[in-house]
Amino acid sequence: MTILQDAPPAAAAPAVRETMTMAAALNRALADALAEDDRVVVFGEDVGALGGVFRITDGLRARFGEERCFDTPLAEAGIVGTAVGMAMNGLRPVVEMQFDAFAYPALEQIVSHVAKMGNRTRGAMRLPIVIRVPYGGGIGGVEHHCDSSEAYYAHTPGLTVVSPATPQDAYALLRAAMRHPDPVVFLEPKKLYWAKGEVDTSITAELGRAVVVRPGSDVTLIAYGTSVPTALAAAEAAGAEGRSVGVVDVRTLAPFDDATVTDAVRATGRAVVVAEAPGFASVAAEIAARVGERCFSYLEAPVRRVTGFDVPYAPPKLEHHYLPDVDRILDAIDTLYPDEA
Amino acid sequence: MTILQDAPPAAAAPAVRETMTMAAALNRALADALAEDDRVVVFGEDVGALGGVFRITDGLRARFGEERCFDTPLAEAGIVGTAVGMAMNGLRPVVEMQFDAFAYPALEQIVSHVAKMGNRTRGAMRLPIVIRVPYGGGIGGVEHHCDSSEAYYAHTPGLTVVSPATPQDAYALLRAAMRHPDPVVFLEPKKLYWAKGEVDTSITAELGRAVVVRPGSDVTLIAYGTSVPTALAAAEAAGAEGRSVGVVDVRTLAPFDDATVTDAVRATGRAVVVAEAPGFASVAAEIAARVGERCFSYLEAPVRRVTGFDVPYAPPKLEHHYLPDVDRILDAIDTLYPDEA
Amino acid sequence: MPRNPTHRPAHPREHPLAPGDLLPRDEPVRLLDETGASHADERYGMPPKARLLEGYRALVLGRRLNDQCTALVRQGRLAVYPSSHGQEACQVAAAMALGEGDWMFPTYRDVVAIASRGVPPAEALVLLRGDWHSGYDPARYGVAPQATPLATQLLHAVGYAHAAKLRGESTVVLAMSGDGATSEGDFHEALNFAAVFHLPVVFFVQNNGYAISVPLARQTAAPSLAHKAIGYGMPGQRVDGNDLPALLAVLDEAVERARSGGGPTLVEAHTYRMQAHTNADDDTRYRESEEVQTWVARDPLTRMRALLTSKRWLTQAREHELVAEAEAMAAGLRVAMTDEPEADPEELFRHVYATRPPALQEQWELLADELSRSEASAGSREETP
Amino acid sequence: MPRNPTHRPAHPREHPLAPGDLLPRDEPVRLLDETGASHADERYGMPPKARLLEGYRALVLGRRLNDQCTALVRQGRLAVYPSSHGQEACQVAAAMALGEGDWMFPTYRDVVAIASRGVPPAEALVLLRGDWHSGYDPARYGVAPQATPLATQLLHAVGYAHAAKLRGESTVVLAMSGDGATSEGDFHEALNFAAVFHLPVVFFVQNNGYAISVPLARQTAAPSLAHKAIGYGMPGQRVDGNDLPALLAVLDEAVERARSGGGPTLVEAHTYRMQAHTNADDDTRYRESEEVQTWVARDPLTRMRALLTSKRWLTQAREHELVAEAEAMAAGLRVAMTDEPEADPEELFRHVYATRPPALQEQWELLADELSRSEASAGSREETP
Ligand SMILES: Cc1ncc(C[n+]2csc(CCOP(=O)(O)OP(=O)(O)O)c2C)c(N)n1
Ligand SMILES: Cc1ncc(C[n+]2csc(CCOP(=O)(O)OP(=O)(O)O)c2C)c(N)n1
Ligand SMILES: [Mg+2]
Ligand SMILES: [Mg+2]
Repeated sequence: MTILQDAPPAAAAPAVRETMTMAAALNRALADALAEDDRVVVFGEDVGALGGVFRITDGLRARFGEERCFDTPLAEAGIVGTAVGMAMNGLRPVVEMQFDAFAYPALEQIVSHVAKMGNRTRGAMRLPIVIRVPYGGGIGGVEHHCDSSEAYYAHTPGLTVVSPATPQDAYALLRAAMRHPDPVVFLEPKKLYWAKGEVDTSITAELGRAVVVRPGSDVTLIAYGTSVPTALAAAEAAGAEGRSVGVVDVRTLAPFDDATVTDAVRATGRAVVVAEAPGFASVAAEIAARVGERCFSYLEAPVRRVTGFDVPYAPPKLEHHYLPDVDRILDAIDTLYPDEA
Repeated sequence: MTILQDAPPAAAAPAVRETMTMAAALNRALADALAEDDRVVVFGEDVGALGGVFRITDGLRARFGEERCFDTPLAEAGIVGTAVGMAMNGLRPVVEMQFDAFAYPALEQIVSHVAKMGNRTRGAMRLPIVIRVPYGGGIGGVEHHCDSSEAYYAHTPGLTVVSPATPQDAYALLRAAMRHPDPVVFLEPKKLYWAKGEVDTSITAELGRAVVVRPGSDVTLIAYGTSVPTALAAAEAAGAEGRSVGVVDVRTLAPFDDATVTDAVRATGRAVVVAEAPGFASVAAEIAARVGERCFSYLEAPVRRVTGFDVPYAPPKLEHHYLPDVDRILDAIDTLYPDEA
Repeated sequence: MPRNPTHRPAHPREHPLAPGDLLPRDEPVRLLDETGASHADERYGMPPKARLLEGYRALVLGRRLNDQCTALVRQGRLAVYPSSHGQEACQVAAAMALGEGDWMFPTYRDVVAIASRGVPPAEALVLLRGDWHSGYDPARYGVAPQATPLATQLLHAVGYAHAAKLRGESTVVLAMSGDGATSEGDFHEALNFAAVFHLPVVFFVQNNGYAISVPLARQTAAPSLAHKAIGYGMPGQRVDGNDLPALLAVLDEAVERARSGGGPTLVEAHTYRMQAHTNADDDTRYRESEEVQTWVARDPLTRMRALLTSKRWLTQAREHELVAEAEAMAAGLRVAMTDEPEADPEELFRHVYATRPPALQEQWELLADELSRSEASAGSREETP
Repeated sequence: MPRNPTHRPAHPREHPLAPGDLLPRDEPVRLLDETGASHADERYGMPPKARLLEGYRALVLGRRLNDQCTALVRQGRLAVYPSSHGQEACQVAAAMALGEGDWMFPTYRDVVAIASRGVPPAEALVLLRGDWHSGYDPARYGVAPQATPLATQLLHAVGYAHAAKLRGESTVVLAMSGDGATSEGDFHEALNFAAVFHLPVVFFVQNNGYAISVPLARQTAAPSLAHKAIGYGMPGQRVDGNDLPALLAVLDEAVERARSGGGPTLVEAHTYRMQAHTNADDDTRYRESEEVQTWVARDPLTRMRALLTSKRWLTQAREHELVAEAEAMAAGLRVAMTDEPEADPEELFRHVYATRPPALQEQWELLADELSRSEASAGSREETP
């Protein structure tokens, strides 16, 4: 039986630099953390022999053993609730929720304990838990397999909510989440699992920082997760039409990085927030409200939102109508120039 | 055993008009609905002999019998989940969650079924369920007894989310909710339970409608629930300082009544949204975003929000620092006039 | 589906059974051995010939439906299919145990049970085809929409039964789940509510040994899942889930108990999922093919055929008739699945609320406008990268 | 609280007990009858004299603490108090059953258990006083923060034990709950995880007959709550919850089983809540005072005093000493509660995250500015209505 210690050993996993899918980047982040820090344990439904339904935990049980990576009974509140207790006893649990909608049974544990234990105990018991949630649509999944559930978490004080948009960020942000002293809800955009990109495992990322992934002087698109590549494609298309459109990848949804976003929007005076979740009382609403408040005198046009509709997620045959796409973003950009209509 | 029928009998409860607390108004609404429509059943924790910890169901079991008003085992997912099945079988369940934070175990049932069954079955099975949730703070309650949880519900498509601010609205909106063909999350501001007002039970209300509760030509305050009296007090105080401040009571948080709110803000060009919940990705954020988008060219100043801080709800001794109050609203109004600073 | 008449006994027996009556047997109830020879039981009698023949027909159709669906997935005509191949006896027994006004609350894996209850296969497959979230009118067939979030439907089943009891109807509700789902909190709450309110519910757990990749030993350390029943104060029983006569006998008894006011029962059927969890799953990652092979010998169809043939109740001619009927059903389904209904985007907005709110109407108009523009300028923007 | 040394047996017994060993007895275990006379038991022996005397002292202190807290609520010095008056034997036994490196996961009602484990009463009352959400350092005492959302803490307890097992520590975890909490899904999931992973947890249910106003018959139709254990594959036992020797004997056995690698146990103690749910509750609405009276005769203190006196282990002098000690504790608590610590508003922002994020710092600055302005212009705006 592995004896888990209080402090990580010094030996770091050797750095690599190669092209891989986001799924592979996440898998490597988990493996590297398991190798470097024996307080890390990975568990959930089907994460063991199967390696997870998305194979994000592939090979971890074989490599690190049943004590470090294991299947649990089928109960999400149980998974998160026991992670709380493990973290209280010095471990760093990383748990997988199989799909977005299947994390809802754990919501009480997340809102009433995961988010609050550090505050409740005045810092005496912080909970370094990572809750991985594959989220979002665009994969032809049936009902309950495509929810964009970030608003439930982002609205809850005490949680840090992260979503990567590239394999590099997937690796670096997941590593940062696993080193974080506080609980992180780590939202993995399912649609991007198989998208490839270069990953340098020596690059680190800081939670709480947005990045400008494309500069632009006319309009700022603000996006995260799956919407980042869509926003980039729209920016490219708008560029072809003669508009300089920048893109900010929010990366950490909460707590929010105002500085980066505000600077970008003040420079352009026009902004569109793009996200898949239903727009009502969403993270996109928050961004629009903050930008509206902080950039008021710089704005040439109202902050627009391109989000999912306020309806339950669409069945596979209709999801292309539901999801924000390039055209819808371009239409929104057009509305920022009413005089040109 | 009462045989519950498919259609309500014609006999309506006799109308009364008298001064009562919001708690009494809610109690009367439940009693009148139970009397008029034998498909209505009321259940939850301690709603029977005890009449609920806030006495909202006081006397109902004695008057309508154990079949119409009963205690359940202590399990919130169970309460909401069985309400789903009862509604599928023709009843109109009204369930009580004992406190805001104790509704979280039911969130999966609410999000994945209550909100979606009508849509899932293309209207073949709508669910006329009312989920009553005492919510909010200001009553000196310890942890988990004071959450303003409306954002979780309002963000969920398919739910109708209502909160009254007066005994009259409490009566009329709860009656409307119980007649509604779709599920309603009915949020009862605990702090206002013992506030009194005149109730005319013959007055009906429509879900989905905000009301201007105080006209004003300089600034529009937008509020709901407990924040409505606070906003009214602030408007009064601002009036004393020479500003004409109007107040809109949103009443139905989702789906949102844009017409009333937009008209009011366009007329004043200045708006402050007031709500107790943490502001991030909240209903207040949504209102600020919508108003910013719809009233852009009318706005003289950014839409401000006066909300709870993005921290877990305060312990009793600190809640007065947490809660939006008259001063904070007046400060926010002042920021709308930067030139006068 | 018409409501059941009001004929529940006015004063149901509310006395709890003695603890001894609540525990399951040490071994699952069996009426057929593995060769299909009948196996006498002290308590449960062999169902009558007509019922067995009806059951066999349903098995043949059910197996054909499973196999046809698996083929449809391969051809891309279904988005996903969680096959009940090997579990057809459970599926058929679930449908046969219920009367006309009764209700079934199925899961994603219970398409054969739904079809056996009379829902046209094409309607039963709407969810898995991706056209909509559910494809049949629940009230017409007494079948709730297939539930995906595990164990949640058990509470709906209990609530349905509670309403039936309050209304004085004699409806019995069959609440279906898998072995994995028994670990969820909703399973516990559902059994508890049913027992406390003494409701006409039969909980039917198809224990097929796995929850996706996770074997039963990771779901429970209990002697059996049926041993959970006593913790709620209801009887629990185990039954061979590949033995249709035993399933019918055990479920019939439980349904009769429920109908006569005797309260809920937990029935655990021991069966096996012969194929991967769904077509998207790779079961070689977590189980040996030898294990799967041992269950081939226990195939529910083979065992029933052996029984009926040995009793000379099933003739060669009848067998041919059934195969032909199954082929016709499969052919009909193939045709139905070829026909691609036009997906109407307005459907997204039509059923969210009984009355469409203005804010939602605005959103639909936005989309409608987009669609009409993209139709008008077909291809212009599509070409931008 | 130092970590337990690594002395758990390397190969814990992972074999499930036989079903017969998992069922509780028909009657709760008793070592004292209602008069306090000792009652022989075939399996559980009377704890030794020193342990009984230690227990009696804790009972006297616990009762005094309950009564002092009730008085403090009346004086407005506590926001709310859920008294365990009448349940002190359970409270004391919970603390005594645990060793130094062990952990207790208590609820809102378990202040006496927490204090018995060594947490200073004033620290244990921070939550109920309204100063903060919890007032002691959990790791220092091996006591988790008191849980309010029912049954949620049982999962934390199980997770704590799971980590202890993975770390090879010999820690035992006591997971406390009431009867009402057994209906929650989290109760089910906690017992199941503990049994599947064979963890060193003792689930200790104080069945006091009510969940606020709801009697046990509305929580379960089971023969007893301890009958739930077999459904998870762990032993269940019932014990007289007003009989301290029996509680110690049963809990000691369960703790020993857990510590030696024998896995979890469910212990149900039959007790009674002598006062209202909290001071805010009116118990005359849902129970008869005669019922309460029948439990006066079973008072856990009286019974222990009778036993110890009859054995001549408790002298008049020792009794006076204990009363004096209890009074001193109560007086100290009264003093501690008179002292009103200045509530610092910045505390709201200090502990939400390990590092305060800029957006939160902005919010604090807003509040700080408000406070400094309102101090400066003290009273100016306060006077507006
Ligand atoms: C609440 C919830 N968590 C997770 C899932 C994902 N999931 C779908 S099927 C399945 C396994 C279910 O196993 P079991 O209950 O034994 O049924 P079977 O598939 O074997 O019929 C899982 C984990 C889900 N549908 N719902
Ligand atoms: C999840 C949840 N639901 C509801 C409540 C409100 N509540 C507080 S105590 C209580 C009764 C608990 O009864 P029991 O478990 O028997 O414990 P006791 O109070 O009798 O010690 C209820 C319903 C809560 N705290 N948590
Ligand atoms: Mg299974
Ligand atoms: Mg109790």
